[in-house]
Amino acid sequence: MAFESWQAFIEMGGYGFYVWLAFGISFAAIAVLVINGFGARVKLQREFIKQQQRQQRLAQRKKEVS
Amino acid sequence: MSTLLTVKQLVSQRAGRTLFADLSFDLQRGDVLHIEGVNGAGKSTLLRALVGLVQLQAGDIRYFPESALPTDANDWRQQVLFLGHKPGVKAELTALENVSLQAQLSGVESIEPWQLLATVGLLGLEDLPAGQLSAGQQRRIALTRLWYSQAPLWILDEPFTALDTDGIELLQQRFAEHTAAGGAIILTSHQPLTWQPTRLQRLRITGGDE
Amino acid sequence: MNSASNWQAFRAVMRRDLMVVMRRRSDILNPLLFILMVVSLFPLAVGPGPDILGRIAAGVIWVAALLSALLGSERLFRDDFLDGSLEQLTLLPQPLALLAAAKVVVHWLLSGLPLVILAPLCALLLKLPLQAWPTLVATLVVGTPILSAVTAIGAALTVSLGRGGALLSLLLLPLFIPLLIFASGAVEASLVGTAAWPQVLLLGGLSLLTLLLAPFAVAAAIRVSVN
Amino acid sequence: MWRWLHPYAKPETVYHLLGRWLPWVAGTATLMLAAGMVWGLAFAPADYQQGDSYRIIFVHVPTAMLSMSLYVGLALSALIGRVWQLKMADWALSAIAPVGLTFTFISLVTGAIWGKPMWGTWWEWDARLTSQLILLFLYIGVLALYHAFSDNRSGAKAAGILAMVGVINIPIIRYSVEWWNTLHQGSTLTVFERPPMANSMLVPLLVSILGFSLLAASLIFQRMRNEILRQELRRPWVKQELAELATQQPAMKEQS
Repeated sequence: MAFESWQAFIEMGGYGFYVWLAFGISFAAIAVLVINGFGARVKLQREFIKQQQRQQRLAQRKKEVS
Repeated sequence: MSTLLTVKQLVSQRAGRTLFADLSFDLQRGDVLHIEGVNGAGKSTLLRALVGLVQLQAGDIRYFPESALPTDANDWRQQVLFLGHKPGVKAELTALENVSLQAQLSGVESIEPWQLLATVGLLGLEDLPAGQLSAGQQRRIALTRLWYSQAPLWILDEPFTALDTDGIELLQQRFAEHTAAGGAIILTSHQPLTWQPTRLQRLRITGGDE
Repeated sequence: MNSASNWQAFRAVMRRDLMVVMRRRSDILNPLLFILMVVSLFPLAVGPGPDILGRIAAGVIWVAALLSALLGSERLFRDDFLDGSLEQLTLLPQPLALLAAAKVVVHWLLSGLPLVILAPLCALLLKLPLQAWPTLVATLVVGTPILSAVTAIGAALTVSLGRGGALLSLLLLPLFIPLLIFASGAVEASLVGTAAWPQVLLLGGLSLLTLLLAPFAVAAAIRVSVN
Repeated sequence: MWRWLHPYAKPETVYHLLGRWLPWVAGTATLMLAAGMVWGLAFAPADYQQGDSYRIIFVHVPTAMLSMSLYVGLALSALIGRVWQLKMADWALSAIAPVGLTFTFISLVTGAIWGKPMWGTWWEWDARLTSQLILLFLYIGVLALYHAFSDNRSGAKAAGILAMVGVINIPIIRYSVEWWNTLHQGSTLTVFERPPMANSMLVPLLVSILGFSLLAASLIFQRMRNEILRQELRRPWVKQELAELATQQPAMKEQS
């Protein structure tokens, strides 16, 4: 352990603001990337459902015509 | 070697939609293949795929299948003439310049541009910039290629678009000459042909239906 | 079958492009006027003192050149794409990279070369000390071909999109950074009295490399765009 | 002329393969990252010159390294896609690019933050930071081009060509920026070029590098799976896959 107390750990020898800012931004950016990846999947599912509905409408129209 | 082209089991999907699947046909010398289908059925895609402008999902396209020589890409490109929707006519250049530059690009040196323009009925408009001509007249400039091209296979996407009845008549006469001389034509058209080719094949693309 | 040799097709493409642009002279003139105006904005913005102007002159001229290259680049393939000439080019038996090279050469003749001729005037306006003029012209001579070739890649990639403008700058400007650095570095070297030829030579090498490789990238990009 | 445009690798197989690997890779990545970060932040000794501010190195260096190699990977997959007509390689582009962009962004921002206590300014035109900034521009260009196409396939191909052009340019850019930096006598503080490190710092750094690499891999796997689904949306197996997922989340279904 390089630090004697929690307080010292947070302070980082006076550089606490910079160190924690750097780490904070880094992991926030990664979190955004991960969430975005899951979001894309959800969007795909929505698209898929829409597509199915479109197909159903098309099939229904065909039935009506014939 | 009378077979110009064989096509086997072409599959095309665009934007997740199946345009056609398992499409196969042969084309002999003297054949006319009329491709029919509603808007968006994939007619243009098919023609563009035949000349390699579009990559299809699967299938085999073979020019001169009976030829013993290995036919590399440059070989077939000289044997095929493709005219798409867009005429490829430069609006800034005159009709005359367009015709002679087009011929130079296709490697034909000995043409009579005046003669060609007279043939397609553009006499008197030779030195006007093509941009000032109507769509049908621009189309006629592009179509002059059919009068000097030595390619046996013509692939024409909607050749009759914007042409008047005289123009359509003229073009069909040229088609008849070409097929009589042992050439073959693949074309798409919404209008029925008024001319009856001796060997006409029809291909209907339904498109979209799975 | 009489098909054109590669050289004939190359010349035919060049002739057609030259003729087309000659009918639209404003397309050549406007980017040059643009450079002239950008250059004359700087004395107004930072003051006409020769010490400041002389120091930033090379940089300003080069930045203006980059921007003007972007300005005209959209038209490089746009008309050919819209009227169908581009797809006819891809169907010719000749290698597409060669025909693309012909278009790049024409583009350089009508945008790069006038820039070289215009350079002394810009240098004059910006009070660039006389000893740096030859270097400035030399960097423009060897640097503008890079500009034309790389611009052609970007223009070919975005030609089918219809709204290339801002996107094109986004793609191309990072690629121009080495050019900018070495060219203005060379002029600066001759300003402080050290040898500028290493940078000019380096630029020449880069220029050759770019001219050799870019046509293939342009050809590949055209094939994607006409798809 | 003849050509057989057959799929070399079946997307379905790759999709399921990636799905099987993903939890393991992501799990290991989390463990390694946690270990690397805790070790680097709390256990590694302070630097005798820079004190504790140097601890930013444990994110800055791994992300900077990966941002470069991911761009090379991007260009490589584009090259493979072109040469062997492998559509899967084309798709990989859209999976790699956002990850590379994020890593470049992180390395740039952490570099700037690290620079503040060292140089006294948030931005210094230091050679390394400048190169990183240009790399960010290159990534933005590739992604912007990809998204500008309405057809994903053309977009991937076009962006691939741009990535290949960019990767040839990267060494030239690096060299030019370094030359420019020495020419202008810019920042001489060699924050980023450090003397050989003591093992007590080097080992946690290596652990972090490994952790970030695995993180990049799992992010790419996740995005690649999405991309396969998007490209193959009409295939029966995708329909089955998505239908299963839709029934697992009934709330989703009502929403749309």
